[in-house]
Amino acid sequence: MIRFLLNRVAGMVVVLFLVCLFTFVIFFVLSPDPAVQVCGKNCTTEAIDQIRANLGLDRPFWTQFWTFLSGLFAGRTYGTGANAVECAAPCLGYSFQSSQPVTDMIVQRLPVSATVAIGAAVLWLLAGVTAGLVSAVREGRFADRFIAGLTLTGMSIPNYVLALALQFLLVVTLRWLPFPHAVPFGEDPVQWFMNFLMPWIVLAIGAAAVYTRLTRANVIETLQENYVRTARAKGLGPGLVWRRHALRPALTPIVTIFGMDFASLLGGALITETVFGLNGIGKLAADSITKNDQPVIMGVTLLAAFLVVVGNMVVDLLYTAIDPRVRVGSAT
Amino acid sequence: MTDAPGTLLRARNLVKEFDVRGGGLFGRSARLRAVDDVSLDVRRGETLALVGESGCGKSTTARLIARLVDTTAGTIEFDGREVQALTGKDLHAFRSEVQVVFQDPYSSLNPKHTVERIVTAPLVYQRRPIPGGARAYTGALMERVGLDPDHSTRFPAQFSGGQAQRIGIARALAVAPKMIIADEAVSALDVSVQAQVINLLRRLQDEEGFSCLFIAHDLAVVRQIATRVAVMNGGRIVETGDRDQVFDTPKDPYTRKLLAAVPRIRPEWDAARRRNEAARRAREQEDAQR
Amino acid sequence: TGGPSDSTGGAGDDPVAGGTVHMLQNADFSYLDPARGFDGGVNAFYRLIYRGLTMQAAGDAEDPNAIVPDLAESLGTASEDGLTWTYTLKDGLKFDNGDPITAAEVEFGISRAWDPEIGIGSPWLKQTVDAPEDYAGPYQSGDHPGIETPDEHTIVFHLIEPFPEFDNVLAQPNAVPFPVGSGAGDEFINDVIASGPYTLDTYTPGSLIKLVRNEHWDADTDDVRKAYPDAWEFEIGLEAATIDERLLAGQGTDVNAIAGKIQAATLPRVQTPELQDRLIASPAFCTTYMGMNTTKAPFDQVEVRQAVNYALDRASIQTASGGTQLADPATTIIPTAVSGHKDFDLYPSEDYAGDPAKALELLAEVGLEDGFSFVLDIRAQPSMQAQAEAVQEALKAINVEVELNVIDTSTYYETIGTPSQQSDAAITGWCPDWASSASTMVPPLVDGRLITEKGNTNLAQLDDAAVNARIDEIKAIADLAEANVQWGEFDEEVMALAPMAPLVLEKGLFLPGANIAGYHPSTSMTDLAIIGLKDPSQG
Amino acid sequence: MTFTPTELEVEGAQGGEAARDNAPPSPPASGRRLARAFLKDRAALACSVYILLVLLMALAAPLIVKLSGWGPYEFDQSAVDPDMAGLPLGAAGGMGAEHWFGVEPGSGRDIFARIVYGARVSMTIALSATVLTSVLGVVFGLTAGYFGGKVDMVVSRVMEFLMAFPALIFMIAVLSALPAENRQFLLVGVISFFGWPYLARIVRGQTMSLKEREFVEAAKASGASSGQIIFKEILPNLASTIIVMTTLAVPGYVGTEAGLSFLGVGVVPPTPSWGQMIASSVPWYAVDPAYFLIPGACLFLLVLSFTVLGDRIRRLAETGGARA
Amino acid sequence: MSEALLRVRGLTVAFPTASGPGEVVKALDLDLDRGGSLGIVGESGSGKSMTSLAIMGLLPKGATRSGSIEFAGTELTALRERAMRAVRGDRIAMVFQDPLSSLNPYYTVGTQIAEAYQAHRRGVTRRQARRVAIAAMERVHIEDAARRVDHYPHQFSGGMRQRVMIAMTLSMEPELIIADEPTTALDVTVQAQILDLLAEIRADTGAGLILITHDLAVVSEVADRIVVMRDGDLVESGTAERIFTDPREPYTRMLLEAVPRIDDEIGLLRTTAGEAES
Ligand SMILES: Nc1ncnc2c1ncn2[C@@H]1O[C@H](COP(=O)(O)OP(=O)(O)OP(=O)(O)O)[C@@H](O)[C@H]1O
Ligand SMILES: Nc1ncnc2c1ncn2[C@@H]1O[C@H](COP(=O)(O)OP(=O)(O)OP(=O)(O)O)[C@@H](O)[C@H]1O
Ligand SMILES: [Mg+2]
Ligand SMILES: [Mg+2]
Repeated sequence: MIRFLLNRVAGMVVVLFLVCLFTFVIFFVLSPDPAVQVCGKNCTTEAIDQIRANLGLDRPFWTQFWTFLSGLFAGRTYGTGANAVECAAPCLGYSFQSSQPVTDMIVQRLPVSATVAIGAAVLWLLAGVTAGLVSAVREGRFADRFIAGLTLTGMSIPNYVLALALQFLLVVTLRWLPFPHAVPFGEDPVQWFMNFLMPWIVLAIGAAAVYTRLTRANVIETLQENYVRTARAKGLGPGLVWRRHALRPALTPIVTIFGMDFASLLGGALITETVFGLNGIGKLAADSITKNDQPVIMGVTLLAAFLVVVGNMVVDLLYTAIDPRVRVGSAT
Repeated sequence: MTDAPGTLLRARNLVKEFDVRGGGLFGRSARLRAVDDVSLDVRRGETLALVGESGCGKSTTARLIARLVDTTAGTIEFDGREVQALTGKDLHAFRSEVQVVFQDPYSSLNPKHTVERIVTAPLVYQRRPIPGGARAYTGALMERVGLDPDHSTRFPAQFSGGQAQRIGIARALAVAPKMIIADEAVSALDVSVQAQVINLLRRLQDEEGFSCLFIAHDLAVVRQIATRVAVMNGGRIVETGDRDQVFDTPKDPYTRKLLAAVPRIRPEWDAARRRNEAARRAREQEDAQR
Repeated sequence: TGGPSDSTGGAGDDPVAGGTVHMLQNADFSYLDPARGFDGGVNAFYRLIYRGLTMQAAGDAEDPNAIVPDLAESLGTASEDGLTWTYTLKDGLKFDNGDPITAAEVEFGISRAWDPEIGIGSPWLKQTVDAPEDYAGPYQSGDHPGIETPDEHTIVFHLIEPFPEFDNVLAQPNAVPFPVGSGAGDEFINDVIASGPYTLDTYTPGSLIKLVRNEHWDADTDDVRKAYPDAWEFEIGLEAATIDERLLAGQGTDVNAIAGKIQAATLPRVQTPELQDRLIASPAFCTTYMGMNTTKAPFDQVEVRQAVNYALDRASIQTASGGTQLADPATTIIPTAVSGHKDFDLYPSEDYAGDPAKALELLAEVGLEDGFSFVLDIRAQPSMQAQAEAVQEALKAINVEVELNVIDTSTYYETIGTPSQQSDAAITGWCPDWASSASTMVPPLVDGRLITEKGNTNLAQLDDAAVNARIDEIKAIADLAEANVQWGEFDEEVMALAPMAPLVLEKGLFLPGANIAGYHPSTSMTDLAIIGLKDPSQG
Repeated sequence: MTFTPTELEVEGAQGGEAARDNAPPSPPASGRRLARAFLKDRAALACSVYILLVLLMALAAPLIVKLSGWGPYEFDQSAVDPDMAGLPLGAAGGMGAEHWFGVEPGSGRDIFARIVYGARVSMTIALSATVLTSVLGVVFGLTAGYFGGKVDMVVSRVMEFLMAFPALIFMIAVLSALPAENRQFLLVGVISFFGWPYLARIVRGQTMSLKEREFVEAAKASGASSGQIIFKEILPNLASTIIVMTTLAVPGYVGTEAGLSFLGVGVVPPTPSWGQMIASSVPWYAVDPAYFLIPGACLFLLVLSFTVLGDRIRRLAETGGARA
Repeated sequence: MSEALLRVRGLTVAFPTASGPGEVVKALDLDLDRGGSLGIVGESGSGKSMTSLAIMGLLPKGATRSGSIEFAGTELTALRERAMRAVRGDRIAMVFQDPLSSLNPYYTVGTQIAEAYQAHRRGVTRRQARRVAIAAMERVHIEDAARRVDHYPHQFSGGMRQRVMIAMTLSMEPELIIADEPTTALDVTVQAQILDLLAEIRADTGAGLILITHDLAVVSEVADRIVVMRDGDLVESGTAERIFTDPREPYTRMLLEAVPRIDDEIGLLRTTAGEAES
């Protein structure tokens, strides 16, 4: 088990390192000089040089990369003298445009993204798995075909089209829901729920469609398994057979995908958050791209990658808990 | 059967270890010894049967000999050449001299290839001309294994298990091999089909004179086809000997256990049946004569 | 206070004290530090928190472009030679922590503009106040040698050269007091020290800013700011469409909401009498123009530039910019609402639809009647793309092929402001730094001596001796009114050379919430300091 | 494109595969029978017709536009109301004999012509990206799956890395930073760069289980080289997977292109693309719904058609046309 | 002993095919006495499994069955699904061919044995069910049953898995055990053990047994009566002794001939198909 963990962590570190390096290289090559941005509209060449030196931008690539990496673990200081700014570990960089460490900016927005992601995930899991199960046990009948039609539609609506359409319908025309703006749960739970309902739905629909299909396919496949026949031969009722013997094994591959999907959602539902004006990490990314706030884009990219990689690992671990056949550490 | 005396294949002290699990940086390199110090000889024209329970290393031994996997230790000499050292042209030559027939006919035939393509594949891969053209050559081969030559453009799935296994044999024969390794070639087949395939193999062996390494776990079948028998258990060969010696006077306790477990129809029933059969035949003959 | 007010009343109702005004906006403020931020949106915001020696008059003043005293008792007094300006502080000025504001704080705050990393906002202080080459702000170089504080109430500025409009420079957002020693590094963001009527309560970057009253602000010392509401909430990060929808709907607290210009697409929806009542228009202070790079062929030929000016279909560009209610065709550099504007049209056409025939004649003179092609830099922003497409379409009529080079918003100005990266032409807007004068309107666009490697504003890269001399001549005129007349003349002279093609003047339409009063918007800076609610109990 | 089974799942699938191997494989469905089954499937037929229509539209855009009378870039100031922010005159966004699908607010450009030309962009980008990802995915998937060991580790890590990457954020950041010229190539490149691991992963998994099949060993025993085994023995067995995956990938890429154009980093104006049209229609959705609905519906139907088609093809491939 | 436990008359199983319903079991008659054992033999695809599944009412989707199945006086074909569920597992139990795929890999064997027990005994606590499971495992000679009850199927060897399957049927004390090729996947040595175990169980409980296999030698060791099937048809039935000593049908004779015997003379093997071996 320990060995498996170590291996997994090692693989994760490699991937994260690659992500860091790649991101760094790309932004190093592509981005306009950050010093120019710090310098503002009316800037002189000398001032730029000064800023470059202060930020260490004049140093060779590998030195800068190393500084960045070590900043992740040990924190770092930007600039010198009175204008030096502290960036505590884990330092993902410092946004000179909003005068804040990137880590702080991300942490501030994490709650919104987490709310969006968790709500959407709950919704799509519930809807997807239920619809998939119904569809599978009613294979070929009306319910199945109806659900199939829904899922194909759900998969085909681009989420920004859906977001706009929903907003137009539910908020502008019918006025059932308020314009989304994040209200803390503690302040007004009802408002909170109404505000997040649309983003949840928008994010959940596409994924729910995918999960429905996946659940359906998996359940249909497990229903063919010999052990399901065994369960029926034991005289178990259909409820038990479906729930215990067909659904549980069918869900295992879904868990693997779920980890990744959820993690990447946590890392930013860029379009949905932008359309609904929710200040999550996706919105942060979108805003930073518009402002070309390179440290933030990098930070968010790294965070999102980190989440996915960690999500993947958690899934692998979960997998061993869910599927007894995968006995890590012991040869089977 | 004995017109080409001498040893065709000589394997000495074969060892094969597999890495189980492992991989990654911290993987424990546990090794599983699938074949442990196996030595065997196959003489020209004879059939050596390799028996033993599932997982004892029979297939691995066969794959070592066919050079489908590399040995961990030991030497294999085929027709005087060191198999492990072969490369390039020599390896191609070896590939045409040793052919394998696998257990599951469907799995060993590419489902997306036609019979013609399957049967001529060895020649194509070895960049050898196909005598008389692919169609004619395939037709001839199919006839030899008892298949309808008109079916050469069919896919494996369009054949029954027994027929599919014949395609596998035809492929092996395409390069006129000196030795055929039949790895559980009949285990997956129904009794009656099994008999057909065994008869076919035996007939072909008579005609072509190739040697055969016949792997099986059904002792009754083995007895029908083997010249000599090697019994494997846990990666080792526990007993080797002429067929009759192994079946009649097994030396190793494991061989004895194996023999004892074989389910059999009560001999007295069989005897009675034979008597009844004979009587019936006699009666029928009488009727016919009448 | 207050009591129920007439809820059907229009903008004429008077604001009363109390309540919270909500500002809905798409983008976050650039910087909360006035030494860094310098754009219309944030300048208006600074007005609530920071005070300077002088300031622009209230939005409802007779001349809202005028400069009036703020912390200073009166406008500055210049010495004979115009090189020394002296100001006297009022009594009883305090920061939000109760500390008094004295000359030292004013000097300290102003000298922050010289810090290379902080002082990236308005450039005017650095351009006018005398300082040694190597002065790098108070944190690194200490006291500012060009500013004197003989006593607690007196501040003396030494200028590089005479600058009659120096009061305007001190009305810039970066000319505000700061407690001595404060505001370095990242200390600033955690504790904004306000001098104005409000101070920061909550700041969630990109999403929310809450302002509450600064208890130490004394209304008696402030003639301009009314500070009616008790609090401000800036809701940031909303989609433009959402903002308009909320304003249209006016639900809940949105009756107390204000926002920037409405989108063009919203215009057809404000046609009900009730909404028309709320709608407030503001004139344009900026000109949207297409600069033509005179260093590149064929724009090095004046005939070509004139031909482009003739050929442009300003009516379709106007429609692309939101139609007649949101834009006027521009034929001058100085917008109508800016002092010094002179009405002229050197390249007339019927209904502003362009005169391709005349343009082709001009092109024929230089043998380009078969057309040419050029690359036009534009910003990745819908309205500017629409304008560019209209330009592109109009120039097809004179066989000119326009290739659009879309540049991301964030790097746009940097790219076109770098002559080595700039293409043949670019579309952008230009506003005066203060609306009272054209002196900051035309010269930066045409003064050949201002062409720099980076941050260049003279997109045409016009370097004409006569033009340069004329600039110096007008700048030397001490009488501001006379100078403004001259700037208008100058505008026409420049347009004869056609280094650019003015396109449109983009006006603003605003839709404040029904409960908002005292709203006097402007496309350059809306005066937030005089806005209030009609009825604080609503919303 | 969220199908991202992890390694363990692939291993699990292998185990399952082995158990199912005993069943005799169904005969490869004959092309003619599949075609017949396909023709009987009305939904699939409708989808193909729509896709063909869009393809035809894309190919014959200049011709079609000649017929309709308005080019995609032509302004028609007489069709919009300058006093109303350039709102199209007339009902339903200015639809009529002159402008079949109405006009764009502000400029008065013909929406029909822009839809027709937009189809060009959408199809070109989606199809090229599909071809590129398929080639990359198949080659890397096959290589990693077949050779295993170090090769597999490297390829898998790269795939893991690419899949971990927040592709959308990254695409936007990169596209907005890169110069606008050759945007279409860039789009294809960037989409493919992040897209191939999804196919590769599946191809790799299947290759890993296929290479355990005895026919691979038989080929080896017949003297086949690795290249021959990969491309002659294994690849044909992946055909249906690849076909299905690619048909399912096309709608994804159509959507991605539209999404990127929606976010303003797609095709360069004035070139129309459906995503760009939807994006510019956003502010107008309340006053000129047709402007939003037409490209929205075209895009939705295209994605739906490809999805349904992919779905049907998958089912046909699985059942061998036995059930339509 | 002579009381009929199972009486099948005219059992027909059909699958819909492109060309009308295809019958895979055709008008089959079977009889089994209480405590008796019946062997069903036939080559692959002859309809053996479909027969057993038809009795259990577990035919795959799309299959239709007709005819009469009378079990201990009850007509099973007339029972509703709910009533049939009460019969399944409790009174008729089934052991399937592939023990690994027939056990759910996600649950411990104990859970799976207990589950059957709980399904048929109302109000049984988990603990009781577990004790039953352990007892059943002990009865099939799994050593250390109390510990192994918490293991997962993959942690057992093939033979032990098959024992678990048998233990599952045992816990309910069924009147009839149907074993569909219970030893096909196993080695000869293990096969012998399982056959012994089945015989032992039968002797203990007096349950009836239907043993389905294609291996004639195996039935000869276990069954009293034998039914030979081919292509869904019943070819011949009778006591084991009669079938083995005096097969009347040519097909049965050929089948018997084709079985390779360990003590046969060496020579050309006989085949059923009798196709020309050119
Ligand atoms: N590629 C491999 N990696 C790891 N272990 C292997 C590999 N191939 C075979 N083994 C192991 O080697 C041992 C011998 O396997 P082999 O296939 O030779 O047995 P066998 O006698 O042919 O059995 P069977 O009768 O089931 O075919 C088994 O324990 C098997 O699990
Ligand atoms: N789901 C199904 N749909 C259509 N035909 C089926 C289905 N299941 C089985 N069959 C057919 O029914 C016939 C009888 O199958 P069955 O499984 O009973 O054979 P069997 O005698 O048990 O063979 P084996 O020894 O291979 O298990 C076969 O011809 C088979 O093809
Ligand atoms: Mg083997
Ligand atoms: Mg069966």
